[in-house]
Amino acid sequence: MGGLLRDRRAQLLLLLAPGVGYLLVFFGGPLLSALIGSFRQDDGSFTLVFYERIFTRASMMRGLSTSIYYGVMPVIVSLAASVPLALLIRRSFFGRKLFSGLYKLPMAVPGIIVGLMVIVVFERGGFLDRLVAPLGLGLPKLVRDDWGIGVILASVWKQVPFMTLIITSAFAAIPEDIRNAARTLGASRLKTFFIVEVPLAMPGITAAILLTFIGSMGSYAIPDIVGPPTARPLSVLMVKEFNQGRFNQVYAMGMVLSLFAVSVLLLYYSLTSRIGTGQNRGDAS
Amino acid sequence: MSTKFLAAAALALAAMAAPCLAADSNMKNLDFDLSKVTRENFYDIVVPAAKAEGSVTMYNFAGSFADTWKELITRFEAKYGIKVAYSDVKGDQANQQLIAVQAAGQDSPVDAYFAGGGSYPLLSSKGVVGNISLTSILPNMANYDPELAKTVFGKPHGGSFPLVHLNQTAIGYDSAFVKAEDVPKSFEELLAWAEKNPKRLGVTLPAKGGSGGGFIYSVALNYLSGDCRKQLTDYNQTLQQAEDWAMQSKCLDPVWDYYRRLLAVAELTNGNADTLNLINNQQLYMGTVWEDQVMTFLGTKQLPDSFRLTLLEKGQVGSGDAMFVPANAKHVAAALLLIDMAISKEFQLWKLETKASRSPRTDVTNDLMPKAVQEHVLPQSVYPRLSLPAFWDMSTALAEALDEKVLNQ
Amino acid sequence: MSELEICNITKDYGPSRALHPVSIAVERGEFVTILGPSGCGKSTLLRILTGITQPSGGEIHLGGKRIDQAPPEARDVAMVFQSYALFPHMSVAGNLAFGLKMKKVRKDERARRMAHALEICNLAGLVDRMPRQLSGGQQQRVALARAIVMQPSLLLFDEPLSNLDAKLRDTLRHELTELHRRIGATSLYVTHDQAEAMAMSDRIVVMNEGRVVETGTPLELYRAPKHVFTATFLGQTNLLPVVARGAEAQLPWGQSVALDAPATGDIQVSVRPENIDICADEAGSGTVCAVSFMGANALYTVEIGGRRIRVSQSGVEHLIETGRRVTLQFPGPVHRLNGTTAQEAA
Amino acid sequence: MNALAIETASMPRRRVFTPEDRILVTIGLYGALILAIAVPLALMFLWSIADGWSPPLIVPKDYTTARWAGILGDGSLIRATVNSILIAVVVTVLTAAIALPTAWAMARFPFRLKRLVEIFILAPVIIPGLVVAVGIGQVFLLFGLAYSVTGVILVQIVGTLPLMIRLMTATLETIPDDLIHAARSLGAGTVGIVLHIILPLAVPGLLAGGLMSFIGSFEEFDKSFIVGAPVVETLPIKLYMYLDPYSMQLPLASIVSFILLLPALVVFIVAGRILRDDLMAAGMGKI
Repeated sequence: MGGLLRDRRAQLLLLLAPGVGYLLVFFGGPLLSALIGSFRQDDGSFTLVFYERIFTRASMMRGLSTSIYYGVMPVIVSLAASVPLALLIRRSFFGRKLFSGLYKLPMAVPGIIVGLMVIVVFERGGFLDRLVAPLGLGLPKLVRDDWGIGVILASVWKQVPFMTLIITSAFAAIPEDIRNAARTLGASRLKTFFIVEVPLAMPGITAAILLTFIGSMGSYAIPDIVGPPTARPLSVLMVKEFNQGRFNQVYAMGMVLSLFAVSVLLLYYSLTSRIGTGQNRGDAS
Repeated sequence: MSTKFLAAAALALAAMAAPCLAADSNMKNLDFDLSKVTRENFYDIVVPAAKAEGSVTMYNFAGSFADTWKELITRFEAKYGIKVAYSDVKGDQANQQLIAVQAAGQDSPVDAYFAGGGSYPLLSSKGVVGNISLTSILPNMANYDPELAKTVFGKPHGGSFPLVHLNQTAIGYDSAFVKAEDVPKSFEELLAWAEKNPKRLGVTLPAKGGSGGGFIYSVALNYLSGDCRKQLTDYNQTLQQAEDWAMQSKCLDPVWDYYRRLLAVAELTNGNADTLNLINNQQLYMGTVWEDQVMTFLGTKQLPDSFRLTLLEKGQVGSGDAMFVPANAKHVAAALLLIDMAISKEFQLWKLETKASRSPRTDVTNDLMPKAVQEHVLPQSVYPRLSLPAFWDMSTALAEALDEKVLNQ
Repeated sequence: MSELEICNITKDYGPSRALHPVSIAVERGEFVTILGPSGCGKSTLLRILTGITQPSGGEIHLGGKRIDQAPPEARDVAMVFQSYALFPHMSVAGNLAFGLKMKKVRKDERARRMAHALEICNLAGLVDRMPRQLSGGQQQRVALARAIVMQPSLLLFDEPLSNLDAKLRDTLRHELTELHRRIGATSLYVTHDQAEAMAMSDRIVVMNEGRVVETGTPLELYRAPKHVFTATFLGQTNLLPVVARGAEAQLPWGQSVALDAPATGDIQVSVRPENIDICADEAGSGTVCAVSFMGANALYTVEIGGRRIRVSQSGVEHLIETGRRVTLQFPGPVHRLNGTTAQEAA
Repeated sequence: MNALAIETASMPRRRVFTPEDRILVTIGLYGALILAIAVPLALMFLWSIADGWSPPLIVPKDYTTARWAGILGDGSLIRATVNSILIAVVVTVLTAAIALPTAWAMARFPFRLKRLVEIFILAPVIIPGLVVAVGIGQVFLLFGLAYSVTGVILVQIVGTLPLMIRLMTATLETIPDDLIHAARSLGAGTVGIVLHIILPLAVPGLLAGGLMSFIGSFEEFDKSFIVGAPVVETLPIKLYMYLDPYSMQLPLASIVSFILLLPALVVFIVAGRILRDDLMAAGMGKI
């Protein structure tokens, strides 16, 4: 026993076992059965028909591109909001502690409630419309609009705190000395920011971008409630298929969505060539 | 004395007959002889068995029905002393749950399930519906609509899937904005009105709400004739067959043309409630609606008092929701008793008055409603004259084809 | 038998060998320093002694008991870490009490030992502070107190002063020596700082590339190192190839000097800068290339015979300017080195 | 206390501001916060008590508490809430217990394929929950775990585990090796080290991960429903019916949203003092 525990390989496996083992059984297993299911007819024979439907039907193809659109747009808008917010939060201001607790609230709000909020505020003839109506103004359509602006707004609302949190920390992790060094070497505050701080914070920022992208792309409730009825993302179509009991179709669509997310991840890894070892952390001795 | 004896006999019989009963029906947990039950001896056999079971689990798929069933349960528990374990569920997910349970060969977690009428084809094809001819053995179903007693939206169900609530899709409008003489009477007039009042007509996306699904099937019924109509109303088709036909048939071209013209001037909405909210916000003046949901929204002041309903000539589809005993339920007798009470005249009348929930009983009619309520429901001039039975599988197929042929082109 | 006996300890990391057989003996109460450049294996040896790292071969005996297979917690060894490794979630008292609690020392005994350790480490007023509320020097003393409160058979120090600034390092060095004298614990001290090693140790073990180069008192190692490595690592020196003829030898530029040990043929000698005298002399064969005035002495770099020789002159009143011609004189015999190879001589 | 010190330590020098600057930043940030979060919440609250709210009314004219009373008066709601809390507590504790050893391995052992294991741990976040839920639902039926509290707990952990492992990994990475070595040489065995050194130092991560797990479990719907409903009733299972997107009634949905959001609101107002931002970021924002 003692010898076994001394063996670092055995230790490693023993330590990994609870978490990874749990996920293997309760996540990997079901996932595998879903993968197999996506290739099976009801009678058990092999088929590609569920994938074929995804790539031949107009609504599905549009769903795929809509999913990507709903993944990309919120990232861009969130980024534009989060970076300035992160820079502001670094400053000292009154009630900073309270603020840093409160601004994270949206992270814990379920998507369906976010959708409800958008309707309550932006629905045509709703609160904002009534507010500006006496001024003779009309709001653009933000719920069910063809460009999915309402969806993007809602996703951004949900994602900005997450992104801000990560970007704030990414900037905070840069030693003050490096910033000062850049300034003494003649870089202006703006140049220091773009040439020194942004590249150093980049790993954190890209991670935030990727996770936000995956999160928005897979979200179901928000596009279902505030998105246009015509262009529905794959996630919404998937729930529709589930409701009709076509599990195998659900599996196939889930696989396509996951595959897309995972390949974006892998692309990121190959670009940063960090896959494989992970020797960068942990002390060997 | 005789009741007690009968009950004992029934239990003894059940104990002996259980294995063979399980073989010829899909109710393996029977503790009484179901095959011996008739309308006449129903209470004699079922009441003692139900009391022996002691409790019954009920699902309700419709959020708006929670208080309705609470009333039923209060009455039921008071009368029989049998505890009801009641749950509100999401219909689609509960259906999938029961399908999964059935596929795994386990006991049903629910004994009486109030489910969407449109879910019968799915549930029955997966063997979830218990093979019990409720409509021929429940005493309170003696006055049941004979058509509905055998079929549900064209599908024969052998009495196992009786509707206990009927509802009707309709065209709703705010009479403050739509003058009485402008109220459309046909699909053509509706289109004309929409073209004259762009973006003031709300059409629920068929995939996202029954008022839209009912509407697309109504449009198809309106425009198709001859062989095409025969195909459209052939209830023997499976969902897959209906989809294939809807995807390919030239018959439906007028429907697609109608939708193309309609959607150019109408607002496509994300659900039944979405349409009603927009009407309340005075963004829309007219839309596709459910009659009973309108009642609910009026009751909570989410619609203006000036809201009115109508049906278009050639008819719009009506639907209904059923209460059935799922296969391999554990408390069958109590479930039968509960369903029997749900369809009783007193309860159906109460439900009609408070919820505008129409009854499948032939002896519960519109004129029993209070005058104040009648203003907000479909007038007698159109209902039930223009009510057509829904065919939800076809409606689903049309909705999918609409997706491919109109919405995503 | 010595208190601590390290016999032929080796450590391999895969194919590479971090420690060649290493043997060191430390007497009871002795303060021994292991000195070497970073990467010489001294820290690995220390970790093997604590039991954090397992040796690949060899034996360790402490107080007559073999301990190399025992887990760290079962060894009677305490260590002062380079990073101090104070438990950040425990107060000073908590840090001190930790080991005693682990070893299940009785409560009254615990209090007595802690009071003693706090007193000798000058920590009396800081018992309730958390580590982050302490200065670097205070943290260092807590780390020390935490180790000595265990009253271990062997006290290990892993470069404990390297994180402090120069002045504090000096003070603490003295305190440490003083402390050692008072508690008299057998101590093994690891450092790469030769001044520290010489100032504190009873004996120094010089290590390089996973091997013990040589062992001796600071004085022996400084004055008469056997190896080039020791000569160069401890203080400054001039290494010169000479041709020996018995008690005398000829320097590369022809000058003759006395040898401290007779030899013949090509050998290498080590001459400390302070053992060379420098005289301004227009006819001298050397030229001053650089001068730096250090206060107590002046350091010259002299070019002579194509070599650069370093010379230290103490008690100077005026400096010889660069460019001036000088002669060098060797008042005492120069030190002959062992193990000279042609390569090292070059 | 600990968090406080580290937070200030991580931002040693801030640029010097004039008081006017501070006031502007304060007003700007809190203004944005009010517009983005408080106003929608306030509007939802108005909807929940409005008795009719149609144009051109900017705020409702009549109010009613009948709907609140109706929903809160449902006795089974209390039972569902108690269920939810109990399940959330068990899920949180189990998640932490399962995550700790694995996080330790991820934080402190170098090994080949570590990146791969990291992706696998992240996978439940990437793969659409519905796919997993349907798959698990069917597997649980075979094991007899369906419709049991055990089943619901097991399935919820799949959702809470990834974040907990990542947060714990980030926390454990910050514990210096020397502390462990020091503890060992002071006589602490494995149990002593875990109890006296690792667990106390992992508290910030456990707090962050625990709070997120608690909220995650308390609000989880899809997986719990497929595995547990209606035998096991949690608060979301009870309430999501009112949030059916296609027939959602704004007043009822608003009430339900508030009930569901309450724990999250409390946590995040308290969280400013407990949660360590750098940890949260390290745990969540690293791929």
